[in-house]
Amino acid sequence: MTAIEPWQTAEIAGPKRASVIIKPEVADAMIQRAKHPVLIIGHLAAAIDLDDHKMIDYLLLLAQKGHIPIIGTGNTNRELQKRGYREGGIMPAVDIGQRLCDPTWKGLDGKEPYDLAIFAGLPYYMEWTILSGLKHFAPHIKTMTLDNTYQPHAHWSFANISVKDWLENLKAIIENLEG
Amino acid sequence: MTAIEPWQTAEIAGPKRASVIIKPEVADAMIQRAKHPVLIIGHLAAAIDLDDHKMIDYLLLLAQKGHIPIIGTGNTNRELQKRGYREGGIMPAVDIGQRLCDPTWKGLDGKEPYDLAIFAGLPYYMEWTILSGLKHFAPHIKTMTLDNTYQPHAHWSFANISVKDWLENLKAIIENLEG
Amino acid sequence: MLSIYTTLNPGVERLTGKGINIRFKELQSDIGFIKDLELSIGKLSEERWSEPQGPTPFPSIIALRNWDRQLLKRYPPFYLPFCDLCCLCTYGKCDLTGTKRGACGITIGAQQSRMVLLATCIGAATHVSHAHELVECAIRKYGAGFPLDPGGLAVEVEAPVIRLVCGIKPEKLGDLEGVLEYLESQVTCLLSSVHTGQEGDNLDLESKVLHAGMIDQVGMEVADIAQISAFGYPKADPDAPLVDLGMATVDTTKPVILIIGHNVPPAISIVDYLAAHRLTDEVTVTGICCTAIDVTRYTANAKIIGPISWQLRYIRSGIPDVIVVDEQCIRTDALYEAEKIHAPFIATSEKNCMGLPNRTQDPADAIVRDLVSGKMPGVLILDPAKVGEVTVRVAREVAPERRKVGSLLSTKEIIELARNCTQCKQCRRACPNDLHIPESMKAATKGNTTMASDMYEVCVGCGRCEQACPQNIPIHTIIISAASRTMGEEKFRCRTGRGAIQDVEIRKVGGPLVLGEIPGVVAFVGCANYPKGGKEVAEMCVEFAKRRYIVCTSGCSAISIGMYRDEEGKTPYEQYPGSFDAGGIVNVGSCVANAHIAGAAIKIASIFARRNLRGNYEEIADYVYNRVGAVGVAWGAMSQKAAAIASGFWRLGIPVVVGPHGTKYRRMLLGRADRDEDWYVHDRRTGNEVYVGPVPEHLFFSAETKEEAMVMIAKLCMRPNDTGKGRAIKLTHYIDLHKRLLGTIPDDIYRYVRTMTDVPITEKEEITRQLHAHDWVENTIPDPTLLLWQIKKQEQ
Amino acid sequence: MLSIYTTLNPGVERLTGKGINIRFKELQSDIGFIKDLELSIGKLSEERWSEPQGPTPFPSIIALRNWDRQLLKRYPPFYLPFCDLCCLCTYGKCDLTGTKRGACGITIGAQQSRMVLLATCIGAATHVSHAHELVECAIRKYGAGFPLDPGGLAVEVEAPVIRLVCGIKPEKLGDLEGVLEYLESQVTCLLSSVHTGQEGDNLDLESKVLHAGMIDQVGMEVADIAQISAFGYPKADPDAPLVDLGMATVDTTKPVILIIGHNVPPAISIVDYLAAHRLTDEVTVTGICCTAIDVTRYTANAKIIGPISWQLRYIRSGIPDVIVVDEQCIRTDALYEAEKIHAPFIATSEKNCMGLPNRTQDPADAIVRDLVSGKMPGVLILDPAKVGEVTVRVAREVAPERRKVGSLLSTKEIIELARNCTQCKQCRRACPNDLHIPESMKAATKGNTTMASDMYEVCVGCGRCEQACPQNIPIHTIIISAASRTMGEEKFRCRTGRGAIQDVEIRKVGGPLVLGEIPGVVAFVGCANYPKGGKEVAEMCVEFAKRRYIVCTSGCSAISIGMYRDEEGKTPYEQYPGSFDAGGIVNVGSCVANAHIAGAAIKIASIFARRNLRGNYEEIADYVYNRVGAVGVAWGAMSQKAAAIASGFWRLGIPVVVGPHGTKYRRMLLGRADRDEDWYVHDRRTGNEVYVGPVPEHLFFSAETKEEAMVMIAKLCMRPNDTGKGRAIKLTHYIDLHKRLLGTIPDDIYRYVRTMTDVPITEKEEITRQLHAHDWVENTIPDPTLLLWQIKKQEQ
Ligand code: SF4
Ligand code: SF4
Ligand code: SF4
Ligand code: SF4
Ligand code: SF4
Ligand code: SF4
Ligand code: SF4
Ligand code: SF4
Repeated sequence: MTAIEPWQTAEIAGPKRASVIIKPEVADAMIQRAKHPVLIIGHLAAAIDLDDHKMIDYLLLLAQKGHIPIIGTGNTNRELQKRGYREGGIMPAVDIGQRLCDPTWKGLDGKEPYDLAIFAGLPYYMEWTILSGLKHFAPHIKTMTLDNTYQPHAHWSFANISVKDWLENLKAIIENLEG
Repeated sequence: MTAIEPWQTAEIAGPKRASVIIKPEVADAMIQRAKHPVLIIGHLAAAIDLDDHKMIDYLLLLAQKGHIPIIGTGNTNRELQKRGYREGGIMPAVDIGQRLCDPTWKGLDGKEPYDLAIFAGLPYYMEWTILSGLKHFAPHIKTMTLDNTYQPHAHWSFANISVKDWLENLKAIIENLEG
Repeated sequence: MLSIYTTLNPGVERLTGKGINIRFKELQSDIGFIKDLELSIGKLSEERWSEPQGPTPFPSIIALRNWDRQLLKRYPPFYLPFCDLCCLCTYGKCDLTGTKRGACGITIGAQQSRMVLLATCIGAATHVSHAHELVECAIRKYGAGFPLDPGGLAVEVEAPVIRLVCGIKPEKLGDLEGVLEYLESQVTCLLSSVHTGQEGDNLDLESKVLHAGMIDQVGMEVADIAQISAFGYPKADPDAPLVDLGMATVDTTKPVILIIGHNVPPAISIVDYLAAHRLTDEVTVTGICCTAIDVTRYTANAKIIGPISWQLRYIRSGIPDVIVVDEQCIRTDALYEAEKIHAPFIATSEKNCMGLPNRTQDPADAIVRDLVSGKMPGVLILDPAKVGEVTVRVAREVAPERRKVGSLLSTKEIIELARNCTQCKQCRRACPNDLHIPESMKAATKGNTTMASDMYEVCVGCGRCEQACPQNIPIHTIIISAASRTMGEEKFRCRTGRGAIQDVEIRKVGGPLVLGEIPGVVAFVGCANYPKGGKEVAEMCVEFAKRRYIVCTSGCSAISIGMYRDEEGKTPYEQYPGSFDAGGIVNVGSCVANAHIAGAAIKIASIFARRNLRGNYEEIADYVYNRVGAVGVAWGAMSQKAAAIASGFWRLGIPVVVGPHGTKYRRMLLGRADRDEDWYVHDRRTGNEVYVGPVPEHLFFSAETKEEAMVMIAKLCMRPNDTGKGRAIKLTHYIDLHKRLLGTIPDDIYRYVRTMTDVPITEKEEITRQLHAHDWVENTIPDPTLLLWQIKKQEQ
Repeated sequence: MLSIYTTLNPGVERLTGKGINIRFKELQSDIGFIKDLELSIGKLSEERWSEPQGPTPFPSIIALRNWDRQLLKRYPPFYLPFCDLCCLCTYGKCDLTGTKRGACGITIGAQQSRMVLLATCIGAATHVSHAHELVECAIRKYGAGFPLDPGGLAVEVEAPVIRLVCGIKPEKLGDLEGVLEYLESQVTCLLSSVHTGQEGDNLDLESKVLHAGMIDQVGMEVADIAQISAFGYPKADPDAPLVDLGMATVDTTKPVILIIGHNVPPAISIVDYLAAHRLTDEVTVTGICCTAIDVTRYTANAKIIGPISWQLRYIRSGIPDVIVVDEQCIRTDALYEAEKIHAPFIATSEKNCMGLPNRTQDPADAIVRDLVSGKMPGVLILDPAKVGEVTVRVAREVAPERRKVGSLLSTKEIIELARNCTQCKQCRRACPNDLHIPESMKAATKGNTTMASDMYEVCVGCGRCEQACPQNIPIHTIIISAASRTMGEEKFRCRTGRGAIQDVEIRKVGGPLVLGEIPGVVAFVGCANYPKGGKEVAEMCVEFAKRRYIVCTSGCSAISIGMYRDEEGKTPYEQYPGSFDAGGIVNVGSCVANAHIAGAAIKIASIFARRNLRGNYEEIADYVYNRVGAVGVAWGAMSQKAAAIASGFWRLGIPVVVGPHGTKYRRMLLGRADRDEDWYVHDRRTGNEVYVGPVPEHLFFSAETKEEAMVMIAKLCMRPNDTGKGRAIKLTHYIDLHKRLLGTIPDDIYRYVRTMTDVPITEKEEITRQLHAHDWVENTIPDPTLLLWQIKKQEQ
């Protein structure tokens, strides 16, 4: 049961808590079901080692394979730029949180409201608080996190899993998207 | 997962939560391992129907089979008397909670400190708060509840189970004690 | 402290609250030039009040720390952490499980005490700020020189709590302002102690809780003596009028106004407007919660509907045509509920604006128009006079149209709705009292609404079931609809708040009480978060009145007590007199009137025992603690105010019993009857240490059931000072209740028998056996005190 | 309101705070008999202060509700619920998930706002009660007539916040008491609104938060001008002395005293005692947190050790021989930590007694004996003078014996202890900054302590890792031991608090600031709950100073800024001047000195723009909001005080940026740049509605990283009133930072360009492209205001 506790011990959520992504297919299904998903990448994605790469590299792959627009928070955009990715939107995390609560907001691309917000790479507690805001105030949108820590306020989250499992899952998710 | 949520939805506990008694043997093992257990029966035990009997009847059976002293809280003692059980100690629930926090307290029978406190039949929220007190302030004592609702602050608790499952479990526990 | 020397703008050098002293070095003013004027005005009041000043007038937050420590040594907190975490600052959340400390170093125990301090600060702030409003309002109307007169001729000791705590004797409305300043500075200072990285010792936090409670008690006294004086409420009148209570007392053919809250001026202004326009008989004024009680203290024409928990059901009944809320204990969804029955809504307090547009400055005509037309569902009006006019006019205009449309359902509708139930149990899991809602829904689908209607009495009207239901079944509405017959029979009489206790009453009962011959004072106070309905409070009340205890009551409890009838169809208020005497049921009034109950205990020390009150808190509390067998019972205590009220009683040495929900107050203050060493007092006469037994055993106790509570109440009335005769009487009640309710003779009687004269005759044999079994030896009955200096005083 | 008419004991009829008026009907006193005396003293101050009274002197809790609503309309709360539940009363816990209401009817949004109000009330209470202590202490020492003089000759507008809010002009210490009364009544009233069943509208709760913030700001000003005046701190001195900062500045061969907290009198008494006994050079006085800053304002001999987060590490270093704590931000386990290094402990505040015996009344000899002998690990002494003597004597007596024994570990010991690690990760999961402790333990077992020592800088010293470790590994001690070299190099210089800003400085920068030519005022304030160490604050500070913003700082942030060196080994304070001017780094002082930053903004309106201040809050806030490009940055905001300070800035129209932990403050106040309709102002001259773009875009913003913060700070400095030149300068910084830190030119420049003169030359091409892409049309630059009545004023 430990694995599906909040990663930061004390960040207990209330009665409504995230479902665990027990296998990559779950995440893929969500992504594929979404009409207008968005991937929100925090600055830690560029700091966390995954294999020989950084977490952000896998997220980029995911976004490209899944045709998911990216919004970089913090100073993430700089890392995206470094990697030659130029279409990234830039927006602070709290701003995105606020915008997503507005069901009429058409997204950074102005197309249509996002229906799935995928978070990754934000500081745990900040992602926790923002997902809390969305849980309560954005019933029209599904949320998912791809960090390897359990985020109780998301709709779907990994449990607290090892880096090894994480990497495997991420790879599988990316792979499945191709199919 | 719902079954191991607090019965009263909002009574969320912190990081340390009860293990679930998944089968009667678990409870029996605890009872048999205890040198000086005590069974604390709240007033609801005489109000709750179990089969053709009341919950308190099964608890009495359990106490007798397991040679466990009983303390009746609230007005439980009156019900014990009615059933011809005269050895019951009488003590308000908060008083027991407080006494149990004192590792030198030798119990109502003056024998030796209780090492296992089994709770049943208190109002859910009151049992919750008292078990919370014990969780934090009585590390020397194990706590168990035999209600059919999950009590996160105990060491062992049933999940939220149906009356049917509950009855089966109680019967099995009592039976095993005999063996 | 500001209240000691209040220095103001240029010219005024210094101005002290007690023994006032004003010096001007030089003063050029309209009327002339003054140089080196020194006015010492203190003398004036000294002359009229010869009582010498005690050691702690206007005590600082730790001035009574030693006394607190005495109490807390006997009754250390037993913690029942309500959350394992702390979330008060951005270092958090912190996990405080077991021995873990938070990021600021705090422990789980201290954290619980800190939360209690926070709650009591909120409670005290609420009463103090309420008192401030009342005093201000009264001064605006009558001037600061208006005399305080809470008791007419019957009361000489007029403001016992203020005298005791502040060491001053307020005589005019204006005198209360200095008291309020002091209270506000204390609330601020106490609240500051809650800050991250301030007080971290659990007992020091508890001492501050007690201080907050005392401050709260002063605040309540300020509020109630101000309103009694200004609005001409019954003045310590045992025969305060009986008034209508209950929904069924309302004539639904007339326009009906509903007032909810605590701060009475808007309600009074409504009553005045009606009177001025000869409309008193045309429009009915009804109230819920303390404003209800207070408006009936102003006019017996007004009707009390019920306690706090009656809000949803009364609004949904559709009876009220206009809803006026002032402050405290108001459902935050009242506006939303009002909209559903198309009742215009008027908020009247800065503290509770409810998001409404502030129309205070607008002409009444315009406001009435907007409310009647429905252009605005509600408004904020901060001028009580305008509230009076607007409310009455709107009520009269909308009533014919509204035709009392509510949300009640027919049985057919109930069945229909109940069919949507999936038996998911979310409702029951959300219900504070774990009511069997799913089961009752199942029954309802079969046309059986008895289970639903049975819940009416035990439902606290919180609405959480509805919030939880995924099928959006209007559960609470179903319950009240199923019980519409019961609702239709809610027709009772309640004695309105009499205010203070007369000196002559104190004189009469002082002796018997202190000697133990009147077995005790039991005060049923506080909110309506009952585990099994309000009936239990009424039953307890009647039981103790029958046993000729002095029963006091206030607030929501006083209302619940009135909603009960004996076999003859009489309510307790109709059956028992309102006098502060054995067998009386004394409704002092609204929540703030609680101060009079504390005041009565204090006055016993002053009037009966002739102890000095003035600034002499510790001695008086010690007196009350050791001699006055009083117990507070807050069976449905819910709020932060209730927490503060209880704390005020504790510091005065009066134990408080709460219902099972009271365990959520995060800790109990329990004694250890089994530890003999805890129960010694000093004998004032001899200086000896004398074992007196665990009396009173607890300071703050949560009972699981009514039965447990009653036995404990009887037990907690014992005091070291009881005479043999008194103790025997008290033990008789204790034993009798124990036998009846718990089935046996208690096994701890031996702890309460000091000499054989203590033994009640009825159970002599059994008790003697107990005494033998416990190697009992006879002991002396001391002149008890916890205070070392009280002995020294005798020695001198 | 009490502060309007304060009526006291018999004789004094009425006494008003502003325009004092005393009437005696009859007065018999020692010095004679007076009949019908009427003193009108108000005139005196009127004469000296010709400024007309504004509309809202001593505003009630809703007097500025309309202004608040204006702000909240643009910046509605974005809630980040920190808990899904409410546990404030015994109806609870209530589940407030989504749209569920609690048993009192409250919603999750309102509950968050209520918790914020609770926090800001605690914060405001803390400052107000601190101010109360300081004023009282100063009056005790110097009398109520002692003149207030926070700025010497350089400051004419001396108490801008008090003038603005209260509409009075305090001239003597005693004048502050009336202000304190007002503040305490407001805190009480606001706190009351938090009670169950009071305010339930989220925006009304937020409005009350803003009121609490304003009250807090007044409280801070009272505190700081009182202490500056009484203790002779630097008076608005840009050249306030540079003082030692850092553990390595302490001469460990001497006895060392450590003072922690905020309330400086005990520390000052220590310094005075040393001076009086010619011991200044024999004993070192060191401090942590605000008392450290304030004692260096009193004497440049004292040393600052570090911000709040330095408590554990400094105590464990073993350097301090005696630890004295006063109030606020003190670890509640400080006594426990002190015991571990055998350092006697002295608590000095009623608000933080720490369970210690109160020895205030005992002779110093006895206390010293008990502390030195170790008979008592700590004592409570409430008399600052006695604290001075006892502390110094104890320090000198224990120092030789103690020999600075601390808890630091050798590398060998570290390796040994690290071996016990089971890699369970509980420590990391407990660490607020998710530091890689298990990994560093693993490395340590292999003798590599670099990972451990690397954590030193980013560790906030909370100790939660140790609390969580099932193996009881002293993790924090390991970290600081591994970093002992770094600790040994903590030797910096910090400019001590200069206090207020001079009028002449305001005159100089007022124009350039309001026109936008000085790009902004950036104030780094608040606690040390940094996500990645204090270095980030210093880096931000230097960046903006370099860019010739006016940089202000205070409290723990001011200390963190000093703990940083550039390539030349200079601290920011050594590199940048202390003047309130472009490129200056202005340390105003301790937390309460924050009021001077607000005061500077207010003074710009008064001195530069000649707007009336007196009781004229709304107009001045509107002025500041629309014209003064100021931003507060509380990168490590942790406490309830920080919440209150931020709220005070918001009400004045100054946005605040916090670090990522700031999301735990339960809600942000964010604007919607994409909603054009939100960004219209009235043109005061023409009355037209003019689109001005999202300036400032946010009122309360939590940045994820330093880089994001810096870009946002630059952006938030823009104001509608900027001239073309000013806007171009501000945009240049914004664009430049965005490019450098986020890698691109921002895509929202078009929102900030009103006319082509706004466009910075450097990026003209790209910007022009953006303008075209967004169908940009030229607009006017209005004389901006949000207040309709400001136009009317013009029309007249
Ligand atoms: S107040 Fe203390 S225990 Fe509470 S969150 Fe803050 S640091 Fe943690
Ligand atoms: S309204 Fe009544 S039935 Fe519903 S949850 Fe509340 S107490 Fe239970
Ligand atoms: S919550 Fe609604 S659907 Fe579920 S059991 Fe209760 S009434 Fe039925
Ligand atoms: S008794 Fe409780 S619920 Fe009733 S009015 Fe008083 S505080 Fe409110
Ligand atoms: S203390 Fe209350 S609000 Fe805070 S985490 Fe616990 S339940 Fe939630
Ligand atoms: S204050 Fe309201 S939401 Fe909070 S516990 Fe009480 S009833 Fe529930
Ligand atoms: S003391 Fe430092 S390492 Fe330990 S939990 Fe706190 S911040 Fe993390
Ligand atoms: S908590 Fe202790 S044992 Fe567990 S990983 Fe951290 S240091 Fe190792």
